[in-house]
Amino acid sequence: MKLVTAVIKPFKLDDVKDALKAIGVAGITVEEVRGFGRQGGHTETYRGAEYKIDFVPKVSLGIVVADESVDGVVDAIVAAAATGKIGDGKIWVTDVERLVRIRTGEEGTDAI
Amino acid sequence: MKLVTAVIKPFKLDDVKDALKAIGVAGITVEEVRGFGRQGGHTETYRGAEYKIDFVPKVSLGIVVADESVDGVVDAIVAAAATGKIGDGKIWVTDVERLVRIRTGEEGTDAI
Amino acid sequence: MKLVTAVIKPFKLDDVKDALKAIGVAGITVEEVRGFGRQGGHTETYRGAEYKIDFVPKVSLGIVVADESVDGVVDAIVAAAATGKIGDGKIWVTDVERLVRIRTGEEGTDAI
Amino acid sequence: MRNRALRIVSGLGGVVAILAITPSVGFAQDYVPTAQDYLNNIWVFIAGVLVFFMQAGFALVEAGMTRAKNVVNIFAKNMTDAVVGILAFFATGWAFAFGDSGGWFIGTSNFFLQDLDLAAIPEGGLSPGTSFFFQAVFAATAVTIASGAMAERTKFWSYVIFSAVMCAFIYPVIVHWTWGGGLIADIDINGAVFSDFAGSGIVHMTGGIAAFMGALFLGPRIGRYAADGSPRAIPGHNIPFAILGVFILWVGWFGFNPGSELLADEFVSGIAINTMLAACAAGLFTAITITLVSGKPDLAMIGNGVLAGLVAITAPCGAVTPMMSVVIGGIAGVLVVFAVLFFDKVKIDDPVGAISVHGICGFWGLISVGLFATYDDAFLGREDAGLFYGGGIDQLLVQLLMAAIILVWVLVCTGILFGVLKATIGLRVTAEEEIEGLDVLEHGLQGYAADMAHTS
Amino acid sequence: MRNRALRIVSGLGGVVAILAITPSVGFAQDYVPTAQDYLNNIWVFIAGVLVFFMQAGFALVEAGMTRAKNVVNIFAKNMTDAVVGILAFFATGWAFAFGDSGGWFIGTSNFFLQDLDLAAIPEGGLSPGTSFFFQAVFAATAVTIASGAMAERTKFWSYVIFSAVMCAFIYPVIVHWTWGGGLIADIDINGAVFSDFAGSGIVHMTGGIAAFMGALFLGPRIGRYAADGSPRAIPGHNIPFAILGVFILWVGWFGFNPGSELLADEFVSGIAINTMLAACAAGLFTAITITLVSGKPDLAMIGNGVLAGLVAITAPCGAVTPMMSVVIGGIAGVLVVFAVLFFDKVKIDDPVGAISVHGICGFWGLISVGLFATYDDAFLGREDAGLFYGGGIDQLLVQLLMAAIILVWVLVCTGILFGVLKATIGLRVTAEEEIEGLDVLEHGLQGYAADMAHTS
Amino acid sequence: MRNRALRIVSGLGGVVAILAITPSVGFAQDYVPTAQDYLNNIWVFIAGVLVFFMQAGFALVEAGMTRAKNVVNIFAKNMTDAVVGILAFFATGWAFAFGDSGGWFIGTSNFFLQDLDLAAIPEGGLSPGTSFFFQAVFAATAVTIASGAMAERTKFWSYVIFSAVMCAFIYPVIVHWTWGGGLIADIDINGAVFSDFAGSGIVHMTGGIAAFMGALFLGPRIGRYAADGSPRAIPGHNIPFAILGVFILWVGWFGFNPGSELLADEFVSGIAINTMLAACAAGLFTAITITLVSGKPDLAMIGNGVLAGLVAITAPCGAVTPMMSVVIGGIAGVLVVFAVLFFDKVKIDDPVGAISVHGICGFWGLISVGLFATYDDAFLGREDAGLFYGGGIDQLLVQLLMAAIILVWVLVCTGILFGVLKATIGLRVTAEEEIEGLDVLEHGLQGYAADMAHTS
Ligand SMILES: Nc1ncnc2c1ncn2[C@@H]1O[C@H](COP(=O)(O)OP(=O)(O)O)[C@@H](O)[C@H]1O
Ligand SMILES: Nc1ncnc2c1ncn2[C@@H]1O[C@H](COP(=O)(O)OP(=O)(O)O)[C@@H](O)[C@H]1O
Ligand SMILES: Nc1ncnc2c1ncn2[C@@H]1O[C@H](COP(=O)(O)OP(=O)(O)O)[C@@H](O)[C@H]1O
Repeated sequence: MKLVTAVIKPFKLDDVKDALKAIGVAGITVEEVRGFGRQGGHTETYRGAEYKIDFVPKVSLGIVVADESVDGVVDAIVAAAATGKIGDGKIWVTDVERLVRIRTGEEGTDAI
Repeated sequence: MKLVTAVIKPFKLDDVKDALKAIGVAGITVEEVRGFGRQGGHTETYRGAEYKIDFVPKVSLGIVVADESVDGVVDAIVAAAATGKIGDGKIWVTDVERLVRIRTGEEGTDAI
Repeated sequence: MKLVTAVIKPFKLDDVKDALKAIGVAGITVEEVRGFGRQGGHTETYRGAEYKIDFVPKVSLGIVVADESVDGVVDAIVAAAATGKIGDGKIWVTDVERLVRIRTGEEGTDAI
Repeated sequence: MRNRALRIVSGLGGVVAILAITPSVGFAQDYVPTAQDYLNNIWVFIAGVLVFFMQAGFALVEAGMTRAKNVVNIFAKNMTDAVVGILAFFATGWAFAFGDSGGWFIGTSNFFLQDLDLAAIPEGGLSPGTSFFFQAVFAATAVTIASGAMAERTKFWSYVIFSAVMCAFIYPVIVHWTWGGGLIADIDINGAVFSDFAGSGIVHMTGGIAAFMGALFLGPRIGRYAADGSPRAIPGHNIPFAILGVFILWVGWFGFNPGSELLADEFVSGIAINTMLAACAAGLFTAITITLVSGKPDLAMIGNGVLAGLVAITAPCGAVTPMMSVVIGGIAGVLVVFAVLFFDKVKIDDPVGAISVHGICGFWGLISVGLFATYDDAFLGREDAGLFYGGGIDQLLVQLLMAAIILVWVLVCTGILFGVLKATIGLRVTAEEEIEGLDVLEHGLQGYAADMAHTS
Repeated sequence: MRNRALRIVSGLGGVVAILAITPSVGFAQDYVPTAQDYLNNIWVFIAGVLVFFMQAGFALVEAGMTRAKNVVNIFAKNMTDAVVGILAFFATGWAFAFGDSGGWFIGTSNFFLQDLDLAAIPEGGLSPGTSFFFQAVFAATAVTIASGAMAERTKFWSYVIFSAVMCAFIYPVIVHWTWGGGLIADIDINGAVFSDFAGSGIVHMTGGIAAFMGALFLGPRIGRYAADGSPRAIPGHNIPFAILGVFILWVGWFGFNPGSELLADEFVSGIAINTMLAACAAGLFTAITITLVSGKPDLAMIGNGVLAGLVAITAPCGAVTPMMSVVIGGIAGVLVVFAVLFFDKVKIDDPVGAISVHGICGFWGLISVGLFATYDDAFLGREDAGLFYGGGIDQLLVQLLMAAIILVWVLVCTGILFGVLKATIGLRVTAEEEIEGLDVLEHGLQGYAADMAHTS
Repeated sequence: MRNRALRIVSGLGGVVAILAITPSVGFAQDYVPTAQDYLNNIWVFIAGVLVFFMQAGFALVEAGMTRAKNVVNIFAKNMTDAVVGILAFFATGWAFAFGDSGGWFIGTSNFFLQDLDLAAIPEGGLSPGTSFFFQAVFAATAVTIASGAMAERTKFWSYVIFSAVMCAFIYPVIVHWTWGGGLIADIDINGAVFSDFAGSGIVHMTGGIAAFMGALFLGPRIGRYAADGSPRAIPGHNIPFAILGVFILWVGWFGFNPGSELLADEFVSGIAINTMLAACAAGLFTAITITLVSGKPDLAMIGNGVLAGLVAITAPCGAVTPMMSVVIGGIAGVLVVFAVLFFDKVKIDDPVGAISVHGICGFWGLISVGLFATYDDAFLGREDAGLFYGGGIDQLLVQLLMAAIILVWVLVCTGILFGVLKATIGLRVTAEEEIEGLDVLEHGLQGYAADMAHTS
């Protein structure tokens, strides 16, 4: 199994979620994160003094899928999350050696 | 070493923490996350208009452990976090190639 | 490519970010997390009743880098984040099999 | 001159004794006010302070029912309503509303309070100073109503201009036509004359209509309607703020309605009781209605309900019985629910329900006078003017006519205003700005900055 | 009829002059009130508005000291106390409390304010309208006290019923027995008669006992006690809300106590000073006590302390010296800390300390009159009634007897009420609901919805 | 004795009738006050309540403009200012300020309000009770100003001591020199005498200077200045709190300034109008200035601006025209922006801008009297005292001299106080504590505890 991690723009979350549902993804774990990257931040002033808002709000999705589903999931995310504007985010895939469903103790792809 | 990631119900955090302490786990990194899965969400109405609360609050734990400790950690989490109700969560294990303790620069299992 | 995950003290974030920028890191994903470890927590009382603040605020950084850059990134983080006091945090490295830039669809190191 | 010696403590146990023999603010005057005169003025001033406090309530309700990424902009708009709105009312608003007028349309004297002896208390009445203070805070209320309906997508500086024009001209003209003795005050149908005791129509309906036009010209927020056109809720980010705001507005209303008696007399507490009961009945009936409609007692809607009751009772509070106040409030509590659902359906995106609460229930309050009036509120000039009290339909007709005139005036004026703004500097922020939130891009500020981002 | 011409501005520099010749709300009356009469009524009305403002304070204190997942439910409960509580007091509460009664038990006239001339101001007194307004907001206070002790686990609709019964019957009967001239007012021990100036016992102890019964019938929140039975703190989610609430309550108390003088006379400010000093002393002594007990100045406890001082001084504020107010407040500040610790130990889970603050310190305030009373607060009917002022123990006995009667009455009534609710629709939410939080499941709303979840 | 029978409802429709024949709080008195006397006292008392409410406003502004990790400590400091400050003013403050004094320096009678008949209302004046209440809340205001400048790094118990000394001695002496009839009140330059109607100098400049000294002795917060010495903003964690605080302070100011008339007369509303307009003008000009300086309408700065206008108009509000109030406020609105920038540059770290708002604009308000005074505010003792009204520079000189005296006194006193504290128990928390936040380490509490951490 693989863990697909996607960092996207917050307002795209619903679209991505729907796209993943559509291809049968059963579960997603989401976090609010802050991203630093090419998109850069703003330099603002607060009561006259400067400060940088270097980190822009992003949402990170973690999805554990069977090996064969990886490509489909990645493509679905790219399709749903891309705006073409800088800052759309990244997707990376890492290997998952073991997966357990706490409720049942099921392991492996059954646990997805 | 391995990274054990567990997504559990928030109110189980204390129990899981105590269970892990009990088997000698020295460190945990915790995040508040939102989970989408079989448990599903609620469809609610706000001022008359519908909206879905698709994501339910969960807590994610990240624990780096020596290879031999993985099974014990996984079992401890399952034992402590399971309620038998849908939505109990997942545990997955990924490989960690390198671990460093920032304070001392120690590497590997010494850094755990 | 590798994913370098660093858990550090919150007030060190700016320093670490600057250090990583300095060595050409183009992107970072940051989360606010809570850490449990040797640093321990406080036992406080609220309206006369005790409670433990077991988890101390930490910040977690996720950085995907090319294999050859890992050492430099790790060293930079250690140098910038270390205070020598207990609780400085950890860095761990995991393997990334695939990386995609959502905006362009670019893959691999081009996507970093 | 006033005796300074008496201002400075002579040392006798710290007793501060003062005699105010001659004016300090304003010029000399002839009539020597009585204790009752001073009481009238102090009371109405205190009522005005309660009304001013409503600014905080409006800000909290609006902020609580919208998203965190726009909270700074929302407080900025509400602060603007006070700061710019009151200055505008000072510059021309008061003059247009209460200045001398040759005819029915508009007043033309006392711009910037020129040629007014603020301290001159007439027998049994209020000094120009007291009147101005009370009227100015009312003006600030009228304009701030629209803010909620225009939330999360309006350009800040465009809103500033709207706020200024509203308090400088649009609202004052309506005041002149009514409390100022113009167009509407001249209507007389078989002796029936308009009655809008504290402004269900003059203040709230006016604000509600402006809110409607604002929401109409702006269009709905991104994401408010699904692809298939069905409304999608955008829940507020801080319900505690919203309900705290409702409580504060409720408190302020005890200045708004009882203070509009403009006297410290025996009717003040009765007016307050009617105000209190209407709000309670509305809250209860909204809770029941929304529970029947959507299955749960939605607190955000209940908050709207309480305000709906307060708005509705604002006109009849001096003319009806406590029991009828419960009826009027209860109906408003049901009305507001369906009004919110209706505007949702027709794609008028009103994040806080300002159109339903102030527009629809303001209208309801206005006509409720024609139905339930039994006492003379000093506008009606007669007892039992209401249809259900044998007063016939004359009063109802006057109230309807009044509502129609206000409707037309505000539609036309705000239509032109928003049209011009849209055509020139623009009314709505860019989609990108709306998605990212107005706070950082319009104000350079986050509402809730994380400690994280700025230590070391 | 009132002269409309004078209502409409004649244009003379915008001076609004009005003469109120005859009633508008309420019917005609004979006695023509003086300026002092009007002042008395306006003052007490304004005091009532300050008391109403306390509703916001109670909501904030409770919300701040509990968890985010229940914050909507908590504001809903407090809104209910105002909305339902006041309607209930209007329907039957006032009648039971102040209606004519054949005997000692209960009033039976003026339901729904029938047959009352709200505007009739008697010589040197308050109009029924002013009295009702002031008493109604007091009732809303009495009921809202229990809300805090029942937080985070009570079914919403069950709470609504409790709130209604409390304001419709349980509290009004106590008022009838005391301020209404019934059972307790008839007690006379060698000339010593009860004194509870603003309601340490009548309002706060009553609320505190109801709070105790609520917490008892509900049982502690899940997780409040460890397996070994030791109490575990569940820290509040928003201390700023809690302390803002304390400040607002403090402000409201300047209406609660001084307003209970029911006159605009020379004693009002002295009563206010006693109120202020007792609160300060209590806050300071709580800070010291909790620092000695747990090592740090726990602000949440200090907030309780300030309120404890306010509750304690509510009965004696008209009868004691400023110095003794400091003593009474200081003792309350110490008392509240140990009371909180005690109820924690005996497993009565009171999330906000309502039982300790209102129940225990309300009792303390009541008996403190028997110890420190030196002035005649117009209840005592004599100087130096306090034990420490040579008044003997008679006053103390009366106060104790009064406390006992209130205790029994409220224990019995709320016992039956909660028992019935528990046996029928149920009092407590399911464990699952309690764990997930009441907001989404009871109200379909999150207190703090994330922007994230609703863009696009 | 007061007639208890009348206290208890006789049952006649619940009319509560009371006759206050003899004192209850305080001893007997000769002069029988008139309705006007009672009105004066009730009004000033109510104004005092509004001033007390400002405590909540100060707490919110400070909390909103600082970081979440210190929010408990900030509310604790503000609660201390009320609790400890008022007790200190009760113990010695009032005595030093208004007690009998042989000479120019300090009062020495009526410690703990001894030997004062709080209820004795003199003809046309305030009772000692009313005066004390009003002065006590002023004292609490003066001390709380410094809290903001010392935020996020001050040891709690050291702050408690500062708060006590400020209200017990430093501030009261200035009051004695001015309103108390001492040193400054004796200044007379060709008939020109000091005028500080509501305390731009006596209260706000005093607080502002103490704030400056506090910030100076503490040094800037960690991270406030980059390695190269350039200032780095530390944005506040809750802008809604900050602006809600500004609204509450604004409301309170309607007690602060109009209440300082110390009478219910025809000038009250004029003073309120000046107060309102100055605040509006300041807010507008700050918005424009900061937009020109940094490109965007920074709401946090606009909040400072509104307060700057309120502070500035506090001295002249009784002596100038509405138009000049706009001018005075507008100038304050510009002034405050550059003052904030200046203190930033010179490394005086003032998290909320207290020095600029209260210190600088308090000074501006004081001298503005010398420029724009046209009416006699009962201090000036003459018309047209201002330079621009042909009054010559005498008034300006008196005001400058007064400012100099206050400056020296507060610099010296607070210098010694902070010096001693620093040398003994220490003034600043450890770097570790500052980085982790004061809440947990000083108070054992988190401002916003996560539900997460305490379920199960
Ligand atoms: N090397 C990286 N490691 C981890 N996260 C990254 C990395 N590069 C970018 N990100 C995340 O992706 C987001 C978008 O990246 P950015 O460079 O701004 O735009 P784009 O992906 O379109 O080039 C960033 O805000 C950050 O959260
Ligand atoms: N495939 C997945 N990838 C990542 N997280 C998942 C996945 N499936 C479930 N989760 C997480 O586990 C939580 C519980 O899963 P759910 O399917 O609701 O119940 P259960 O695990 O009992 O079947 C979800 O809320 C989500 O956070
Ligand atoms: N085994 C672990 N797995 C995951 N995170 C850990 C682990 N050990 C420590 N951490 C994280 O690192 C932080 C610091 O660790 P700690 O043991 O407190 O200090 P140090 O790293 O200096 O020994 C912890 O708060 C926790 O967030």
